[in-house]
Amino acid sequence: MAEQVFYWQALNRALDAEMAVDDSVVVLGEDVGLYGGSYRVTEGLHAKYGEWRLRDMPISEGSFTGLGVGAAMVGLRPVVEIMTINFALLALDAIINMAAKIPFMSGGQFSMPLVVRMPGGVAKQLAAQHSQRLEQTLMNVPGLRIAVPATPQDAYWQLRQAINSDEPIVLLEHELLYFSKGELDESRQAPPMHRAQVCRQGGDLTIVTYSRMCDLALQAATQLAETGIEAEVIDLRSLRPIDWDSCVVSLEKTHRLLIVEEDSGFSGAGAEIAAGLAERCFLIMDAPPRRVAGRELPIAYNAALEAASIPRVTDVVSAAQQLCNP
Amino acid sequence: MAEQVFYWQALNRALDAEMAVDDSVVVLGEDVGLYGGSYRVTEGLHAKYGEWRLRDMPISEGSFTGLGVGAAMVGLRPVVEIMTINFALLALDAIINMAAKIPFMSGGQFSMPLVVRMPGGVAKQLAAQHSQRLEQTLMNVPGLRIAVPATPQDAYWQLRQAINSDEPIVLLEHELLYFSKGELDESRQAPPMHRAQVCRQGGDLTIVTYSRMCDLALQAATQLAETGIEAEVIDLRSLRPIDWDSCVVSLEKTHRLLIVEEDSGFSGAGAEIAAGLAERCFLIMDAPPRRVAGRELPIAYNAALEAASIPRVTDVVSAAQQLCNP
Amino acid sequence: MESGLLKKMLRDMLLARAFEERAAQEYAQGNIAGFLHLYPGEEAVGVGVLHAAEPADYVVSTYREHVHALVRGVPARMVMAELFGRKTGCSGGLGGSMHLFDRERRFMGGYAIVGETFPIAIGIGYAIAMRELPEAVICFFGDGAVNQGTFHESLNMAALWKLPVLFVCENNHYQIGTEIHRHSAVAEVYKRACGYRIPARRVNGMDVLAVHRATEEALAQIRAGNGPQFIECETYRFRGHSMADPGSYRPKVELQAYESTEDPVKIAIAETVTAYPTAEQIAAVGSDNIASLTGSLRSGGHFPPEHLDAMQAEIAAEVEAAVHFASESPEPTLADAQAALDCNRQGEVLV
Amino acid sequence: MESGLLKKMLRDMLLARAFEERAAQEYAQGNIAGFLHLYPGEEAVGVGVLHAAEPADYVVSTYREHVHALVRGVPARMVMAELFGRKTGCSGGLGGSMHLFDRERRFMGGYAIVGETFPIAIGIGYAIAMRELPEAVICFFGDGAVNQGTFHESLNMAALWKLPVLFVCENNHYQIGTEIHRHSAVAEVYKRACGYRIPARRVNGMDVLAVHRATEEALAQIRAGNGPQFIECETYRFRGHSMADPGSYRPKVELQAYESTEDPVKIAIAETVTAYPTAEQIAAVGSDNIASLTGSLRSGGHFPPEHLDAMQAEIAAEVEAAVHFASESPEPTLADAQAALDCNRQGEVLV
Ligand SMILES: Cc1ncc(C[n+]2csc(CCOP(=O)(O)OP(=O)(O)O)c2C)c(N)n1
Ligand SMILES: Cc1ncc(C[n+]2csc(CCOP(=O)(O)OP(=O)(O)O)c2C)c(N)n1
Ligand SMILES: [Mg+2]
Ligand SMILES: [Mg+2]
Repeated sequence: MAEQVFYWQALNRALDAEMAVDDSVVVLGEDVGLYGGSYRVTEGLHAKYGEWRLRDMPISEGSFTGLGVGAAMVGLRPVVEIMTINFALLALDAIINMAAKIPFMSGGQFSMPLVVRMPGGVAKQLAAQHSQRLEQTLMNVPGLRIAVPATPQDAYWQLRQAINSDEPIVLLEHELLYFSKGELDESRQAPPMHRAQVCRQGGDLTIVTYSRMCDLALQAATQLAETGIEAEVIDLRSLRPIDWDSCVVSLEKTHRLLIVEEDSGFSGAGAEIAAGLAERCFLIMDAPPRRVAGRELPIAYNAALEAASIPRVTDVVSAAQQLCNP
Repeated sequence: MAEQVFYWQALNRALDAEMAVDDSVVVLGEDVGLYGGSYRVTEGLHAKYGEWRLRDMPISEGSFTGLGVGAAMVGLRPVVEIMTINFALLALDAIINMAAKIPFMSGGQFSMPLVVRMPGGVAKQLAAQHSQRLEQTLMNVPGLRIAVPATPQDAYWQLRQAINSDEPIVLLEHELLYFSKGELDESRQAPPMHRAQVCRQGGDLTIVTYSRMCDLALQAATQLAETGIEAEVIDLRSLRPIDWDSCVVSLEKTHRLLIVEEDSGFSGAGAEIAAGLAERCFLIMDAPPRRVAGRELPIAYNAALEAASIPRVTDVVSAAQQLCNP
Repeated sequence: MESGLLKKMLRDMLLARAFEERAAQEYAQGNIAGFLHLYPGEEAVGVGVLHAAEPADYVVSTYREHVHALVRGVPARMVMAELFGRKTGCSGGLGGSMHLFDRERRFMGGYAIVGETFPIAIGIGYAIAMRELPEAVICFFGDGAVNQGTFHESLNMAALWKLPVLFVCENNHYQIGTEIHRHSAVAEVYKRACGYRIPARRVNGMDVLAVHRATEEALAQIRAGNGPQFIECETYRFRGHSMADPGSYRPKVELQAYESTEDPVKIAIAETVTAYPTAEQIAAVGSDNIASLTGSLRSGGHFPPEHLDAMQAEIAAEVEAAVHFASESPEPTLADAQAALDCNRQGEVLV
Repeated sequence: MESGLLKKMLRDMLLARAFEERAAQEYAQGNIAGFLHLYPGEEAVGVGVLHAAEPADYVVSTYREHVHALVRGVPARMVMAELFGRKTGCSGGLGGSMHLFDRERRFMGGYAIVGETFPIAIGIGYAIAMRELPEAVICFFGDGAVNQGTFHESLNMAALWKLPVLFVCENNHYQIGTEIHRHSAVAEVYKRACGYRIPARRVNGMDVLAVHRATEEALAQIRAGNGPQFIECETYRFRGHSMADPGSYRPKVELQAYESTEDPVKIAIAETVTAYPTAEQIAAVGSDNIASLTGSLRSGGHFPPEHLDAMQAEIAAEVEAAVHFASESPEPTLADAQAALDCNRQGEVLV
């Protein structure tokens, strides 16, 4: 049943599957209709479902995300695509002050079956304004859930789960993953949406990571194995909630924690991961938790500087070595 | 020289002092002019400096903050007041994508002498949309500096320092502090803007905190002293950069870390404080770092729920006791 | 105008005034806290608009929304209980004054970040239009809200896709302390709609009949499939912006002028209670307009002044009962708060 | 129109076209990366507007700004070096194609989040107005940007305080793949200005003379203290939205029609080069209009076709030299990047 597909195709199929069975699912975003989506995620769907179900939006992120909120209050299941996360700063009021708070502040009267998809991360020389990362901003919002699929299979599962959930959920997709390939088995039963996944087993240290950095961590683990260090790699798959238990189980085995994140380290997602695990596992840890993260710099256009601003495989390898042989 | 003044008065004097000596200092915000500011911070200044220096803004947070950015690029020194931080979600593009990035992405051609003041925090039953906290969002932005004055003296010093700096700086002021009184000595020499301050000495544990929670921590420390526990209380005064050294010096003495923050704990400012100190002090810590923070709930209007959603003195006391006598 | 409707509107205006004045007292006594924005002076707008709407229409409002909720039919005791932060309030005591919600009555919430009502309203309108239902959305906002980016973005989309939204500006001329000429380049708010080709008009927001008529006409256009409409109601708030605001920035004469000559409640009473035009009134308007002047007055012929007294007594009792109900009601618990946040969890297993 | 100016504008249009086409080639060869938005088809706008501006005026632009920078006088080699990400680029290689800056020439940046140019421009305008200087700000933006909230907020403030800002809409009818009738309720962009009482007009953005004239008039109004002005230039981009976009959503005939009949560079050449109207041309326009038709043609009498060839050769060499300069230039180091971020630290002690 499994076939090799691109990440964007997996998202496309998930949308198609949900739109086919439920006509309250609508997709809202810039160029999602006629054009088929900047990253091809909505390709072919406009022809199939028409303009009310796939609506091309003006450049009005604040209001069209809010439009999704209003529509969700009366039973539509909108999937809002913010063309890239860089424009999400304009939509945060709709996400944080509306979507995440309305169920609560209405005393539980309104559910919020809203999905907001955002391509993000550092891609290829898109420079400072187009390399925004917002994990920690969204993580700090009670009432929101955040998925960070790293593979086509997860992209497929998690988008379908998000559409089916009545809670507001943000999907952070990585721009460099859209054209990566992986297995997709549409018939396989999905694990719970926010459960972490051990991608590689190992007994010497635990690397906790997510999204595109998983691949980096796995590469680093391969190199580390050659030097005799066996890394266990955990793909969190979700940033709110975080599946602490899976991490704790691993740390009980390895006693060493390395976090890899693309975002600037200071107050990034890794801060919560490190703090949360330091609280839970302090007594079983043999070394301080360690983060390999982006530099405290805006992302430069220049390719070499861009590459030097986010973790590279060698950074992960050498951090792991220092952690294991201090 | 020291007198007792309200926090808002200290800010008012700081503005007045800077506006008097430099006519490129302008204040922009809703009702900052004729009305004198929602929290009286600009009282009397409109009459003294006129409407170009104190401009009442329409409800257009995104653009008037951006206006401040543009004005700063040509040599004005704008102090933008976002009436409350709750509206800052509408201004984040201006702060993060413009103010913090322009100096960098112009290759260092433009300085950014911009100050953005935001009253925030949980005040008195203002409900979910008016109890926003954004520390961690701003902390994650390279190129920004963040001050969190807890006293009139610091409010005075740090606002003056911020106005004099050519970097973009956010001042997070707490709504419940405006009408608290404290000493102000205008002639005293200010410490560096981002240096932490030990507010109380103690050898048993270190409480790291900031803004209004300082007062809470000091109250807890007094109660703890009665039970034989001596807490050292550190007011960070700044969230970006964080004065790690002052914290490390304290932890070398106490070996125990308790962080008190008003924000929801998950991925709040405390996450970075805990992670940063766990990395730096792991080997000298006798217990896991611990956070006392807000609940993972939007803030309810109901007074009892509101109070239960953020740290209370008793929460700090009992967390400290557990930390010291596990 | 049929007289039954006129009486209902008068009753709602009286209730509105009495409820808000009582809320102010309860605030002063510490039973209500937070920001409390009251409506006295603006009653003709909410009452006129909402009496022209159907129960199937949706209402989206701001932090100054108690009266919108009351007129929509949310019982006064549930609104008061919400202001008291009690579990029996229409938002379970979690929302408070600025966040009244009533799903059943399609009262889609009070929003406290200025400008949020626009996208919420067009989102509901989008769902209605997509499903081709005969419903409409009424979107309230102030003159200050018109300068928020969402106003522009949302009106464009509403017009582009012909969404069934009635935009109602409650122009009380102030954005807290900033008078409209100091916050808007164009002080005639309805003219802002020209940038989107949305039909717009300005009405006297102190006159409940005028507001009602304009709303009826606009809703008819919307239901005919002609897309959004815009009504600017010129009105005035008699109190400060909120209970925290003395309102001292406004010239005293301005306030007095409105209170003495334009109080919408006084105007509504005059329109309803049995009365024949005086000789001077007839002389003043000239023969052509007599019919229109006396029409609504005469239609109230079955409503003598003593009935008005009875109505006011009934309202006073209702407000009293609402306060009693609120103060006797239990407070929400932490479990209630958690349940509200998780209202849409539906047993989903997350991890 | 004096002929020297006409020649300068023609030269800039030719440079613009040659520079952009070369950038496309360098992109294809991997010397330029990221998003690259090119300007062919729209040259008459940037050239016409900026030649009417004074050196003391400020320019604020978008991600499609190479030509604005070039016309403003930023040397082609510094722009090309920036596209190559080199230290010698006008933003030190840190900004790239979408973020050209040149403080000295008052080129205040290219911004890549649609709608950011508006607040930046009014901020500069605020400073100018406060200081009562005779300067103006030119704010470029596309037709898609007009639906962003900042457009509305900023135009209101510009009008309210009479800020010296010239808003120039480069209406190429597309927001990436979305045609203007599908993104804007009002497709005549200049009409949007009516909501703010800002004088606005539409000009043919393929005609550099028309653009230049309109800009001169608008800037004169601004310098007379009459507040902001708005010009919509109708134009067309010949290429896709960026190098990543094939532009296949546009009807082929539309593209061909513009390229064959309206190419602004061809139009400008025709206007400049020595030529006398043919008999057919005279017959076609009728006697009344002959003067206007031939006026600008004759004014170019000192510019025979062989001079055009020389000019083009010169430009080709300039672009070639720019590419050479760029590829020979060093890359910025991490220390350079840190220094740029800290450019405003001034030795301040933080902790
Ligand atoms: C985005 C935002 N900015 C500022 C505020 C603070 N604020 C609350 S009400 C108000 C004035 C609103 O004026 P208007 O829209 O005219 O409504 P009115 O209160 O007069 O009914 C302001 C500035 C807010 N709530 N939201
Ligand atoms: C806020 C924001 N939303 C979306 C984008 C993605 N985007 C880049 S250019 C563009 C189209 C802009 O169209 P227009 O303003 O007409 O300018 P043009 O590219 O046609 O010159 C879009 C949607 C962006 N950069 N910023
Ligand atoms: Mg108002
Ligand atoms: Mg365009």
